[in-house]
Parts: sequence; structure tokens; C-alpha cells
Amino acid sequence: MAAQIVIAPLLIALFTAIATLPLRRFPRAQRAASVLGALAYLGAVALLAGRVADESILVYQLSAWPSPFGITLVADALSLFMLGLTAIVSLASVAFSARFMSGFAQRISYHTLYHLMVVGITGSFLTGDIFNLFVWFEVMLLSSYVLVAFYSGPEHTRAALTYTVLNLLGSALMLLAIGGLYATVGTLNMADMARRLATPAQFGVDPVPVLGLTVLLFCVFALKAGIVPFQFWVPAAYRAAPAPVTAMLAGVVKKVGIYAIIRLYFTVFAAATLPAGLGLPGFVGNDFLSFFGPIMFVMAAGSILLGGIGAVSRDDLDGVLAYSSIGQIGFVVLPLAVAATVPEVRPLAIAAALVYALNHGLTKSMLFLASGTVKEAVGSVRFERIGGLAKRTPVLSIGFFMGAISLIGIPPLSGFFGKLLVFRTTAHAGALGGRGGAVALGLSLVGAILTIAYFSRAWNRGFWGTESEGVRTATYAPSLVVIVVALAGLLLLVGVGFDPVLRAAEAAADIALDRQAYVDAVLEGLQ
Amino acid sequence: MSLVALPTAIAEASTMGQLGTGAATLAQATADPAGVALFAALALPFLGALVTPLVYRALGERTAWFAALVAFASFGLVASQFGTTGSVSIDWIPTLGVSLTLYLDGLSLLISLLASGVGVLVFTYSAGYMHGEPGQARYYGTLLAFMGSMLGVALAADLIALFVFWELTSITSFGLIGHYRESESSLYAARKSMLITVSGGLFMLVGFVLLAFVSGDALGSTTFTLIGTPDSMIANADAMRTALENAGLFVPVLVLVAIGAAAKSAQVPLHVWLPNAMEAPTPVSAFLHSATMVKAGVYLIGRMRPLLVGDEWMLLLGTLGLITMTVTALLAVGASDIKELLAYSTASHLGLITAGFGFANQLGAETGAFHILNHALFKATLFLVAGIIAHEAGTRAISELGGLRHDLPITGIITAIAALGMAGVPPFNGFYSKELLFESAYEVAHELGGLAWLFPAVAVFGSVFTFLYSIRFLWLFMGEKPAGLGEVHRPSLALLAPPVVLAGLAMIVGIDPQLAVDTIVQSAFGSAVAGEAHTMSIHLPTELTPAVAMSAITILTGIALSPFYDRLRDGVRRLTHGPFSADWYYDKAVYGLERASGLALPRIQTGQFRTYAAWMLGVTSLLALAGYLAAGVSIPAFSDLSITAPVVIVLLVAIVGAAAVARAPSHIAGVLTLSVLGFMVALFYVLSSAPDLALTQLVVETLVLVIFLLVLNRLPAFYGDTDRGTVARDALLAGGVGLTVTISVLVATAGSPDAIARFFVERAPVPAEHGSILADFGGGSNIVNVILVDFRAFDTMGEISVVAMAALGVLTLVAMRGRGESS
Amino acid sequence: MSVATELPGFLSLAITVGLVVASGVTLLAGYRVIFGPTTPDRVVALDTIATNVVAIAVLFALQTDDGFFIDVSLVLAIIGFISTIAVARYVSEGDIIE
Amino acid sequence: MRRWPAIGVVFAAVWLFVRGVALTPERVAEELLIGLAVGIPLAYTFRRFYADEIALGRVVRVLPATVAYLAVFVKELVVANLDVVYRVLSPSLPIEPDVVAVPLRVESDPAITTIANSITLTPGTLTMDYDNDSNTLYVHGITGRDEASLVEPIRTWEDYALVIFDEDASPEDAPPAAPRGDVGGD
Amino acid sequence: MSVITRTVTRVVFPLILLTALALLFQGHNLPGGGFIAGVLTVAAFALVYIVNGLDYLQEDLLGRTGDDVEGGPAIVADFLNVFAGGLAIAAGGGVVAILLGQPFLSQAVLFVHDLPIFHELELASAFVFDLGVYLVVVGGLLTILTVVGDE
Amino acid sequence: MNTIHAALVTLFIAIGTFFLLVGTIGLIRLPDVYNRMHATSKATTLGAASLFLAGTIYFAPSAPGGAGLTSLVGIVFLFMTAPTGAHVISQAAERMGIEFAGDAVWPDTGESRPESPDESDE
Amino acid sequence: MTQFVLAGVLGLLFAFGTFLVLRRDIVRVVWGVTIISQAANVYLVTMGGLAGSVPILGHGPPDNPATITDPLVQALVLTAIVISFGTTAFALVLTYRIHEEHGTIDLRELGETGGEH
Ligand code: NA
Ligand code: NA
Repeated sequence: MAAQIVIAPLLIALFTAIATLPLRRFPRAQRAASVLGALAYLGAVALLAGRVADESILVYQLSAWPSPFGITLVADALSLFMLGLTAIVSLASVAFSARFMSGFAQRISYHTLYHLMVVGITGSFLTGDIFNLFVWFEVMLLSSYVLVAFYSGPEHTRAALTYTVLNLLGSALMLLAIGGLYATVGTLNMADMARRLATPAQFGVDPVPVLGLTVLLFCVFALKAGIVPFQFWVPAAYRAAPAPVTAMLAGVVKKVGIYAIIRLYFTVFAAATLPAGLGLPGFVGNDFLSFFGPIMFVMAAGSILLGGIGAVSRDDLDGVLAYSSIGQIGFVVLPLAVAATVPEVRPLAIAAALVYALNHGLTKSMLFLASGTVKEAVGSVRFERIGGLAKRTPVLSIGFFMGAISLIGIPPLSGFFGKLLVFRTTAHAGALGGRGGAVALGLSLVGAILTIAYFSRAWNRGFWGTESEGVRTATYAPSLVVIVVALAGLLLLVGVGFDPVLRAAEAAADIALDRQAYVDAVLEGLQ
Repeated sequence: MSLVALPTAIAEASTMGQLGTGAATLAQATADPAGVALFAALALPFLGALVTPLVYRALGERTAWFAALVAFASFGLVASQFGTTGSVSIDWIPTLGVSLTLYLDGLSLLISLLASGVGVLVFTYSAGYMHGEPGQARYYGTLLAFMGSMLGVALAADLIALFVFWELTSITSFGLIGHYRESESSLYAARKSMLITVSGGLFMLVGFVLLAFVSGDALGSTTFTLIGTPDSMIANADAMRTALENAGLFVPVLVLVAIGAAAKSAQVPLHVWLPNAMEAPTPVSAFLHSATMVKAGVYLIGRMRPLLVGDEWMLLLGTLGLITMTVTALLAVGASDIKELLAYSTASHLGLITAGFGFANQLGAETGAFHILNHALFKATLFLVAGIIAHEAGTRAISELGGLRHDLPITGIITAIAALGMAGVPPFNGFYSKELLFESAYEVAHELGGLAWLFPAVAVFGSVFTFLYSIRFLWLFMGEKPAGLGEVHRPSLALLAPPVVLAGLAMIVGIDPQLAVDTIVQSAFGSAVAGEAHTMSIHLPTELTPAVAMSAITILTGIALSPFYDRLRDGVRRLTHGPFSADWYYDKAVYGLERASGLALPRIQTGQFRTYAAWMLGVTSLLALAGYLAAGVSIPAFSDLSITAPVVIVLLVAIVGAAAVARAPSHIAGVLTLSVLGFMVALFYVLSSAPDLALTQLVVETLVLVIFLLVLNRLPAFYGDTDRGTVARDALLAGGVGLTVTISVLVATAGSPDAIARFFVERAPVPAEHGSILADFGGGSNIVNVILVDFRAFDTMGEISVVAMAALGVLTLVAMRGRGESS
Repeated sequence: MSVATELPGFLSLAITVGLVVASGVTLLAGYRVIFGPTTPDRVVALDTIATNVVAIAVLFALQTDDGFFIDVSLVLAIIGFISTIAVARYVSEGDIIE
Repeated sequence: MRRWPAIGVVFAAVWLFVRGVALTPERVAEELLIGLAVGIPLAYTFRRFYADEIALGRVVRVLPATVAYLAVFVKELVVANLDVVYRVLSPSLPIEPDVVAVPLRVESDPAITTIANSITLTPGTLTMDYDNDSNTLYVHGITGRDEASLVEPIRTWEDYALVIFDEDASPEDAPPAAPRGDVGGD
Repeated sequence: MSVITRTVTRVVFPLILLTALALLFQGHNLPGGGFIAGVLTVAAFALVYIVNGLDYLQEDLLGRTGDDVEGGPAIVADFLNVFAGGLAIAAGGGVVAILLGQPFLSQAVLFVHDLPIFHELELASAFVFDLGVYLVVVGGLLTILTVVGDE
Repeated sequence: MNTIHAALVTLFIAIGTFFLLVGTIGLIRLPDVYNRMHATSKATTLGAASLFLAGTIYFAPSAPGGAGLTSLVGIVFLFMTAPTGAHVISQAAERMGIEFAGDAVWPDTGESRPESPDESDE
Repeated sequence: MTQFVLAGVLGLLFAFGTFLVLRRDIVRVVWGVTIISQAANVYLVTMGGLAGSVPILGHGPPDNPATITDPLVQALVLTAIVISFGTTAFALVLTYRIHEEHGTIDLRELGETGGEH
């Protein structure tokens, strides 16, 4: 008997999406179904997490065909870590949407698209099949294209065009990479791929061409994650999308790219070694990660600097938050770069990346929701029009402030631990003499200071200062404020009760690096 | 969570001689602190802060008394532990080796008592000062939280816990400095202090992280506990030092921690936030700049001293402290506002404390410990006095003030006590700690010789200016009242009582310094030395020691220069223009960054899709090619696979079609040519034995054509003319992408996966022998279809979701037209 | 592309020649699609290609002895017709601008 | 009687062809059942599409005329293609195109359509346009033949079509005159 | 378009639909399947739409009257229901497997014997899934066509 | 597969291939779109139909009916739609105002010929 | 030989697609994406190997499965075609809406108002 709970989150989201279509003639029922769906999703993820805590890796063979032939779902600590983030942000965003989005918008397609996006995200986190990953990516992406374009005005269509077309190119590249991997490695199943790459002779696999193919794939993930130089679409798309969608995009969708990098590059492709080593100046080693380490490092550095410097001069809240997202994703990639380069700190580094991703997911989604609340009330989030928010809406402002200082890394908010672990990773790598460890450390400090610079500026210009007319006369929807504050409370809760979170992240990092366990669980009885 | 007291462990460690904290302290105080009292003292202000909004609703302005009560309770709780030493601990993040460990010893006791004690007075004072001011609930709440944070800094023995409270002081002070949030200068000041102190904190955090990293080697297991347990860092200071040096991390850690402390304690060049911070309400300034915020930095230096003291330490902190002391004293002379004067003076005295702790001899530690107390007493007094002046005289401009003794006689007296203490004039309190500095500096110079003689010289030089501005401040009460100064009111009791109490305490210290030493300074001093601390003996000098001579030189030079004060002031002001002004580098950095950002961003995020796509495709190609190159792929030899003529022709037509699309003269021509390509791809599928694909391709092709036509029907004819250069560049990039793909094809066709395909081929059809229900086979002859609806039906599930979403998307795009956000 | 072995040589030769010719004329017709000169010329040429593709699919059905490629041909014919109608309709009655 | 059930049966027959059923009684019976199951609902769903369709009962009666029509058509088809071969492959491209207007007697849609398509498939002519108001076909001729020889086969089909499609006019009626002005170019 | 085109369309339309359905039914064993059949079905509708116009398609062919609703012509609501139904069928069929203790989307084939005429009938649960695919494609693409065509 | 049967199939393949070739040559050689359509609507259609017929004959004996029947559907479909396509295109061309090659003119019937601006394609 | 022909063809298709993606006219960009997607699909089919018979069987498993073309890549490409079809349809309508909202389909013009100014 299969552990049906593995598929439960995905099915809940899928059926919620389907149910919201015929329910569009009954707006209240539609809204209720949507929120209940998100709630049930959270419940299912919690149950699944319980099972994973007991059994480590749950494997689910769709259509009852064994791996590597059928499609496999793999629920382990890493998947669950990401699913947990998804469930929380999704619930908050959908509850936010129920009040925030216009009645017409909700009726026309919003809820269906939203939950299908969750379906895509969930599938991406659970699947153990690389082509299936492509499919769920596409599901997630298409819904996000539409949701970015949702308001259908000039900025929205323009942003959506850039976002859509770049990602269409990305999808073609992904297909190219998957096709090449299938041809060279001989499988689509990730565990099988890891096994074949680990013992290439046994399976007649030549790992040499695989590296270039994985690079293609990597660029696609970098595009999804919005890492420099694949970040171009981010600011406009985040601004254009409705606030709760941006919360999901920045909070969760971005992390799908990160998840894929961890899962594929650290669990799967790390298995491969190149018989002749890396024959390119500047790259040392004979495994794939040695190649990706420096590249990820440059990308992380670019992201941190571009995001941080970019955010400093934005003249609207969403702009600051959008560029901040580019910078913060750099902080997630940075430990991964270190992990790729310095094997000794790998578990710590991946845990750091995960904790940072979680923190950024919770925090940035909260900040975008806060921004949305302001936009709904004032009609704009341009600084010239929103001065003095703190006086008019202190509770919301406290929420925003907590988010801002969480991202800066002020304890005991959750964001602090992200920073702490990143510092730890880079510091340890530097102390161990890892190449670039000290540079990485310096970079993370610079990035952190930039974070302070742009958030303090945003705060002064938006929340302090003289009240604008719009702010003075605005009325803030209490239900929206409550959601923002609840998320802010969560930031504090995660920080104060950080130990279980850390243990979850460490478990996720351990499982991400435990290739053998992954392979054994998925290909049980095949060897 | 477990609340555990660990005094016995401390005792054991001390008998083993490993405990770096002063043995004298331990000899005096062996009782354990009560965990409940410490945690309660720490928690009360935060709880108070949380309920302040409610309290304010009930009590209004009398919330000040509530806050004072809370502060007093904390003070009482801390004071009740007087004489105890040891730590209490609550588990926090065991996985990380982080706990909420509180440790009480002389130094933390001193800082806690100052924070909560001065807190009581500041709240009392606020009751008068803040009358009628806006945002009082916020004010008291934040101030309470700030005070709690400061207690936390003092009490926390775990580096992470310490950092928590450290950053909380920065954040809460951000709120306090920005209290008048509609004033641009308040916002500027708040942001500046946050940027500098929080950033400094992050450097310090890195230092902590490195310490913890090294502790893994030194102590066998990674810990963040600095002090108070047998396996804390300070309890194993020697091992830690060795490990730090072995790892080459001693200097990095020292510098990182020093940056954090220097930012907080406004050491040059990170002092620039301090004068602006005067934008805060005056009670806040009094609090932040006497007993709390800035003291956190020097406290940390004192706390770390047993662990890190040495030559590097002295070179760094001794120099830093003296430079700060001198430079900021000069700046204080140049001040035009009484709060500005006091602010620079604060930085200067913190420089003195830093220098004291910086000197590697015991006298240095004495200096630091004693001056923490003295400075808190006289500086808090003076700030409160400044508040009274500003409140009652209506101005803070030095040039507009004078002769205040007539209207404010009591204030005049307490100002005299505090200002003379600040000036280092015997027998006022500041004199003794300054003497200790001179002694310490002299001892260092004497011992090391050479350039080390700069230490005492600079100490004297800086002290001259300290003397000068102190007297200048006192002179506000002397002379004649300027004509422009209007009526000066008498301060209320709430305003007057707190500075009187403080000045009284300062007076007592001045009269009987040994009392203060015995009560608390000795034990605080003990906390700051590695190994055995000697017993302090402080009294007025009875013979001419070098230090006495230095004091004499200072005072006499000061008196001699007094007549030229205005010229000096003008000189300093002339100097502090341009790059030497307080805001220069900060403004350059911050606004330069903003400007650079504003200039650079449009060049990166151009809005031009072409740029974006070019980057994406170019970088991807480049990296992939690098990947192939790095791995050393070789192009496979010609294989014997044959390709038939029809396939070649079909592919040729496809290429021609694609080329024709690329140069199509009109939309319609391009769409039709694209269809040719589509047909050829379909044919390719036919010839590759893929009928399902061919069918799919064909039907899709047609529908795409129809949609294209429907859309083109509504589009203009634009197809852009591009200049040759652009075309050439694009062609180059296109060639690069093409090359990447070509190589990808060549290298990837080497292998041929058949194991999986074979499984599908064998399991798809209906086997000859089967029962009435067939579950282990796909039950269909079209293997592709069986894969789609059975083997990989999950893919198809996603695929149809995409189709559904495409439909919803199109519907949405059209239906939402004109219904977007109102902005 | 397995060729049914039992076919007489002349037939398989005819099929092969047919395939090559049909592919070749597709190339020729491609010339008209690309160079027009008028849009109806392109449409006619595209229609011709569609019909040629139908023919190729039939020939492939014969070559491989797989009757179901006839289905493909039929669908191709349907597709070609719909495309032609659609294009003709929009170039004549729509506002598609050249 | 409603037409859609009959049309459903026709669909079932077409289904047999489309499915390419093996011509054994069992298979035909099986597929016919399926074809009816598919065809009748289909016919019902789209019944509005065939509201003005001709009655199928007449099919048998007009069979001879249909066969005759097809025979003429096939002959013309072959001739037409040989004609094209000649014109296309001649190095001199012997063509002399012109357009003529052909007023029709048939008035029903199927009849007009049948004739129009036949014209295109047969020698030297191509239906360009149809004018509803004057019931006139515009035919493009590739050769310089006189109008009469160009129109002649069209009239022959029209005669059959008048019978096949149960038209009001009869084959004996004179062909209507060209609406106005000169017909043909030379 | 002219009467000639309209008449041919009327004849060709059912032929295309029948071809599409044949492809749907035979998909498990021969080329075809839900997607191809679906798109071909839509192509048939597209033909009618191009030749006769959207109103004809909506009112005369499908008998849907009524004013435009939010987001497009009245018929769009029906199309939405079609693809929602398709999704529900495809996913719901998969859930049936779960109820039977099998993983999501598990398929089985049932052979029914001794039927008149058919003798043995092969009923593949995968067909239900394919039908879902078909409906999603038909509903979805018709939605696109209608919405765009209505502009 | 017996020789006569194969020969018949080959014959129709040859005819079909030939006419495909002719149709396309006509498409290239003939002077305007109207004349080109004469070639494609007749020759190409017949060519494809001939190949379908070859299919009918080829598949007839191995599985009576089968793909052969479907081929017949293909023939009927082609004959129905190819001329219609030509009609639609020529109608469009004429309405777009594409000029006739040589001295062909639109018959003056008094009906107004839909005018549209001269097309300037390239 | 086969893979060199295919490699060249696919490289050229990607190159033409890329060239189009860099044009100013949105419609051309969409064409470019379409070409690239199709080329990726062809690539995938190529990866399954071109020799081999149609993966459609008579009843029962085949005698020699190795002679059959890899059906998996065909199924994958089918999925990919459908997905790229859905996204292309959306992108086309988006293009239309862009024109409605901005009055242009010139990406350069569109970009001049869309950067970080
Ligand atoms: Na947004
Ligand atoms: Na099964």
C-alpha cells in the first residue's frame, strides 16, 4: 500500500483549482473553497512532514509503475522543508487575495490560476523525475505568466511579456538539456541518474558530455531563481503582479529554482567525476561541483551587489522589495557556491542556504503583502505618495519594520539566523582556507550593509516623514493587516523557536547530500 | 528548557586556575546569582514595553512613572544580586550550541546597574520633559525595550544572545533617535546611527562566528558561550588564544570585534552618527550617551579583554581610543550646540575608556572600569542639564546662552560638579579615572619606549581640549546673560531631581573614590583582566608622580588656552569643512551609492528585451561551452548511421523556412513561412517513425496559424529596421547559440538509452495470456499513447493543466482589460 | 525506417523515388512561399506543400507498410484545407497589413 | 420526419470509412454500432447545421444522374490534367488567361458548390468568385478558348445537377444571359 | 465567405469531427489520442468560425443564446465548464485508483467477454483519462478561439 | 504481394508523383497566382489523390478495408476541398486587387468588383 | 553522418530562432521562440535515435523490442509540444494586448518606457 499522503498536497491544490472554476458563480463559496484548499494543503504538508520525520524518505510511484520507468515522487526532508514554506506563504497569500483582489478578478480566473501555480510548485518539489520537473515547472510558470499579466494594463502586459518570453526560451533550453541527459545518461529518473553517474562504467555512461548539459540546465534554474545575470525579468514582474502573487513569486516560486539546484547538483550531478579533471583555467577539481562553485560565486556576488545597489535608489516600495529579492537570492546562492567549492562545509552551507531561503520566503512575502495593503489603501506605493505611514497605520508599519529588520538580520527574528548561517558558512570556509571564503565573507557583509541602507531609506521615506494626503485619508483593511501581522509574528516565532527549524534544515541538507539513501529509497529492489 | 545555575562549575574552574576573570572578584563574591532575578530583571522591561500602549491608554502621560517603576524593579532585581557571581542558562538553540546564558560579575553588574539606575532617573525626568510631546506611548515603550536590550547586552554570556541584545539596542535606538519622525534631520540621524551601528554589529557577529569556529578546536566542541561556564571561551582563554593564532584568526577576530565595538562606542571614524543622534529627545540622549548604547561598545571591549588582550590588542585599541579621545575633544570645542558639544564629548570619553581597556596593563583596565562609572554619572547629569536649558531657555545654541546661574542656581551647582568631573579637575570624579589613564599610558611608554611615548603625549594633548570644552559648558552659567536670551523658567522637580541625584553620586565618588572602588569598580576591573587582578587603591595624589604632572600640564595648559577658546573653536570649525566634516564620508558613501544606483540601474535594467535575451542566451551559451571545454568533450567520429535523402531534403526545407522567417518581409509572409517549417517538422516526425508526433505537430501548427492570423489581424505592420551593426552583433550571438546547440547534439548522441524504452515496449501491449483484469500492462498497442495516459500520465496531468491555464490566461488578459489596479 | 522486405524492387524504388520527388517539390514550393511575390502566391504554395506532405505521408505508409500513416495523411489534408481557408479569409477580409 | 437521425446514419457509414474497418461482417457490425453511437449524438448536437439539407430519400432516385455526372467529371478531370501537363511543361508556356462570368440556373447551395468545384478541377477553368445576387460564377480560363467551349461542359454538369439537387429549373431551360455588358475579353 | 465555402464546410465539418473522434477512440492502439482528437475537433470548429462567423458558431451551431457574459461571449462559460469537467475527469479517474488502494493515476484494463457482436470488449481505464484530456483541449482551445475571435 | 498488384500500385505512385511534380513546376513557372492555381488545384490534387488510390490498392488485400477505406476518404476530401481552397484564394487575390497577368480582365457585368488598394508586398 | 547533419540543422534552427528573438518586432520574437521550441523538440526526438520502427505494435509484445524507435522521447516531445503550444497561444494574445495597451509592438519603443529610469 503506497503512502498516499505523498500525493495529497498536490491533489488538494489540483482539486481546489478545479473546484473554483464551476464555483465562480458563487463568489463566497469560491473564496471559501480557495482558502479552505490552502488550509487543507497546509494540513496535508504537516501530515506528510510527520511521516517523513518517521520514515526519512517516502517514495511514491505514480500509476503504479516502478522507478525508473514510471514517475516517482520523493518526499524527504528537503522537499518537506520547501513544501512547508509553500504551504505557509500560500495560505497567507490566498487569504490575503480573498479580500485584496476584486470580485471580478476572483471570479474570472484568479483562484484557479493561483492553485494551479501551487500545483506546479508542489510537483516541482516532490518529483523525482527530471522531465516531470519540466512539466511542473511549466505549470507553475504558465500560471505565473498569467498572474503577472493579471491586471492587464500597460505595465502588466509589458512585464509579463519579458517574463514570459525569457522563460519560454528557458523552457526550450531545459528541454534541450533534458534530452541530452536522457541520451547520455540513459534515464530521466533522478535517483537512477545519480546511480548511473556514480558508477558510469557499469552503465556504459560517459560523464564527459554531461557537464555541459547540466550547465544548460543550471542556467534555466538560475533564470527561475532570478540570479544575476538572469535577473532582468524580476523587478518589472514583481511590480506588475498583484501583491499576493508577488508574495508567492518572491517567496516561493523563486525558491523552486534554488531547490532544483540543490536537489540536482548536490544530490544527483555531484555523483559524477571527470576522469581527466577540469581542463579550464580557473577551475580546479574533477567533479561537477568544482565547476559550478566559481560560477555560482560570481552569480551570487552579482546578485547581492546588483540587488543591493539597485534597491537603494528605487522610488517605490515594490521596487525596493523587488531588487531586494535579487540581492537576497544572492545570499541563498552564496553558501551554495561555498558548498560546491569547499566540501567540508557542505552540510552547513546547504542548511544555511535553506534557512536563508525559508527566511526570505516568509519575510519577502510578508513585505509584499504589506506593500499590497498600502497600495490597496493609498492607491500607490511610490514614496512621494506614501510618507508617514507609521503614524496612520502603526500596526501594519510594525509588521513591515519587522520584515525589514528580519531581512537585515536582526535577532531574534528568523532572518538573523539566515545571516548567521551564511556568515558561518563563509567564515568556516575562509578559516579552512577555502578559496574565496574570505571574499565571500566580505561580500556577505557588503550585501548585509546594503540591505540596511535600502531598508532604512525605504522606511524613512515611506513610513516616517510627513504624512501624505493619500495616506491621511486612506483606510486600511483590517483583514489584510491581520495577515501581515500574523506573518510578522511568524518571523519572530521562527526566530525564537529556531532550533526545530534548524534541525529541519540540517535534516534537509543531510538528505540532500546523502545520495546513497536517496538512490536506495527510490530504486529499492532494482539493484 | 532548563533553568540551570552553574556557580559550582565556575568555582571549580577558578581553582584550576583557568578562569580568566579576576580571582579577587571571586574571592569576594562566591554566592550564585538567582536565575529568576536575572531573567526577571531582563524580561520586565520588554514586558513593560509590550503593555505600554495599553498602559498609556489608561494612564496617559503618567506612563512615565510606570516606566520608571519598571526600570526601578529591574534595578532592584539586579541590585538584589549584588555580591553574587555566576551564570544561569536557558536552552535556546542546542543544535547550534547557542543558549540564553546570563552571567553576572562585576562588569555586567556595573553596566546593568547603570542602565537600569540611570533608566529610573531618565524616566522620571521624562515625566517632566516629555509633557505635551507627541507619541508618548511609542516613546516609553521603545525606551523600555531599549533599556531591556542594554541589560541583555550586559548580562548575556552567550555570544549569540549578546548579539541579539546588541542589535536590539541599535534597532530600538533607531526608533528613539527618529522619534520626531516628521523632521528630516531626525530621519537622517536615525538612519545614520542604524547603518553604522548595525553594520558594525554584523562585523562583530562574524568575529563571534569565528570565535565559535575556533572553539571547536580549542574546547573540543563548538560553543558560543563566552563566559560563565567551565567550557566557555574565557574559561579557556589560553587554549582559545592558541587556537586562534594557529588558525591565523587572532587578528581578524580582534579587528572584527573591534569594529562592532567601535561603531557602537562611536570611535573614530565611526563616530559620525553620534552628533546627529542628538536629534532624539534629550532624555534619550542622556540615556543613550551616558550609561547605555555607547557603553555597550566599551563594555564589549572590557568583556573581551581577558580573551584577546595582547600587543595587537593594545596597538589597535590603545591607538584607536586615544585618537578618538583627541579628535572628538577637538570637535567638541568646535561645537555650537550644547548637545553637540556633549555628544562629541561622549565620543571623546569613550575613546578614553577604550584607550584604557586598550592598554595591556592592569592600570588600563582600572581606567576603563572606573571611567565607565564616572562618565555615566557626569555625562548623564550634563545631558539632563542640557535638557533643562533647552526646555527652560528655549535654545541650545552655545552663543545664545550665558549667565544661567541667575535663573538656574541649583542646575548651576550640579553642572559645576559634573563639568569639573568631566574636565578631570580634582577632586571631582573624572579626575581619578583620567589619572589612571595617564598612569597607564606612562607605564606603557616607559615599558616599550620609542613611539609608545606618543600614548601619554596624545593622552595629555586630548585632555587639554576636554578641559577646555568642559569649562566652556560650565561657562554657560557664568558671565552675563546675553541680551537675546529671553525669560528662563525654573525647572520642575521631575526635571531637576534626576540630575541632582546623579551629580550627588558623582560628588560622592569624587570625595571618596575608594568607596566606589570597593563597592563595584574593583570587581568590574577584575572582570576585565586576564588572571589575578590586583587591588585598586584610589585617592587624591600625595606626591608628584608622572601622572600628576600630566594632569597638572593638562589643567594649566587648559587654563592658559581658555581666553583663546573662541579662536580655537573657529579654527576647528574651519578645519571641519569638506572632507573633514562629520557627515562627509557618510554622505558621500550613502548618497553616492544612491546616485550610482540611479545612474547604473537604467544601464542594466534597460527595459530592452533585446538586452535581456542577449544576456540570457549569451551567458548560457558561454557557460555551456565552457562546460564542454572544461570537461574535455571530444566530437564523436563519424558513425555509420545512414540518413535518407527525404530526411535531408525535409531538413533542408526546414532550414530554408527558418531562414525565410528570419528575413520575412511582412508578418503574413513570416507566418506562412513558419508554417512551412512546421510542416517540415511534422514530416521529419513522420520520417522518424513518430506518427503521433506528426499528428500533434500538424494540428497544433494549424491552430497556432489560426491564432496568429486572428492576432495579426489586429496588429500594425511594424517589423522594424535594424542597422547593420545590430544585425551583425545579433548574428554573432545567434551563431554562438547555434554552435552550443550543435555541440550539444554531437556530444549527446553518443549514448542510446534503451533499457527504459524496452520496458515500455514490453509492458505497453496486451500480452497473449491475460485474465479479465489487466493491471501490469498498459493494454494498448500505441506505446506513445500508453506512456501518455498510463506510464507517465502524471506528465499529461500537468500538460492539460497548462492547456487549461492558457485558456484562462487568454480569457483573463481580455476580460481584465481596463479593470487593473487603480494606480 | 524499416522497409517492408517483401515489396518487389520496382515498387520500393517507385516509393523511394516518389518520396524524393515529393520532398524535392516541397523545396520548390518553398521558393514560392518565401518569395511570393504576393500573399496569395504564398498561400497557394503553402497549400501545395500541404498536399505534397499528404503525399509523402501516404508514400511513407506504403514504404513502412504501416496503414495508420494514412490517418496521418487524412489529418494532413484536413489541416491543409483549414489553413488555406483561414489564411485566405484573413488576407482578404481582415485587416492584416503587409 | 427530422433529418438528424438520417444524418446520424450517414455519419455512421462515414465512420466505417474513416476508421478503415476491415470488411468482414463482424467488424462492420461492430464498427457500425460504434459509428451509430458516435454519429447519432453528433448529428443531434449539430442538427441546426443541417436544417436546410436535402432529403436523403431522394438519393436513390437521382443515382443515375449522379453516376452520369461523375463519369463526365472524371473524363474532364483526366483531360484537365493532361492539359495542365501540356501547358506547364511546354517551354513556351502556351497560356492566354481570361475571366468569364457564367450565370447559373441552379440555385441551391449544394448544386452551386458542386458545379463550382467541378469547374476548378476540370480543363483550363478555375472558379474565382460567386456572386450571390446575380447567381453568377466568375471563372478564370487559362486558354484563349472562346467562351462557348469554356462554358459548354459547365452547362452539361448543370443539367445533371438540376436533377440531382431537385432544382426548380429544368435542364430544358435556356441558360440565363450574362448579366450585362460584354462577357469575355476577345 | 461564399456559399461554396459554406457548403463545403458543412460537409467537411462532420467528417473532421468523425476523424477526430476516431483518433480519440483508437488512440490507445493506433496514432491518435485525446490531445490530437481534441485539437482536431477544435480545428473543425475553427473552420466553422472562420467561414460562418462566431455568432453562427455560437447561436446556430451550438444553440447557445444569451448576452455576452463577463469575459466574453456566453458560450465561453460553457467552454470553461468543458475543460473544468475534463480536468475533473482526468484527475478524478486517478483518484479512483487511490480509493482502490493504488497510486494516483494507476490504470487497468478490463476485458468483458461474451458480448453480442463484440465478443470481447477491452475497456481501458486510460481511456477515461484520455477523454479528460480531450475535453480539456476542446474546452480550453475553444475558449481561446472564442475569446480572441470575439475581439 | 503479387506482381500485378505491385505494378498497379507502382503505376499510381508514378502517376501521382508525376502530377505532384507538374503541379509544383506550374506553381513556379506560371505567371500569376490565378494561373498558378490552375496547376496546383488540378495537378497537385490529382497527384495526391493518385497516391491515395495507390494506398487503397496497396492496403486492400492485406486487410480488406483498413487503411484502404481511409484512403478513399482522403480522395473524396481532397476533391471536395482543393477546388474550394483555390476558389477562396483566388477570391481573396482578386479582392486584394492582384492584377492578372497578360491581358485578362474582369468581366464587365455591371457588378461592382470589390476594390482594394494595390498590394505592395515586398 | 546523421548526427552531423542533425547537429548542423539544429544549430542553424537555434541560430535563426535566436536572431529572431533579438528583433524589435514582438511578432518576430514570438516566431523566434516558436522556432527554438520546435528545434528543441526535434532535438529530443533525435535523442531517441532515428532508426527503428514505429512504436505501435500489433497485439502482444514485439519479437525484438530493440528494433522499435524509443517511444519515450516521442511521448516527452508530445507533452512538450502541447505545453509550448499553450504558452505560445498565451504569448500571442499577450502581444495583441500589448499593442492595445501601448499602441506599439516595437520592443525598443516599449523598452524606452519600461526600464529603470
Ligand atoms: Na506586486
Ligand atoms: Na496499469
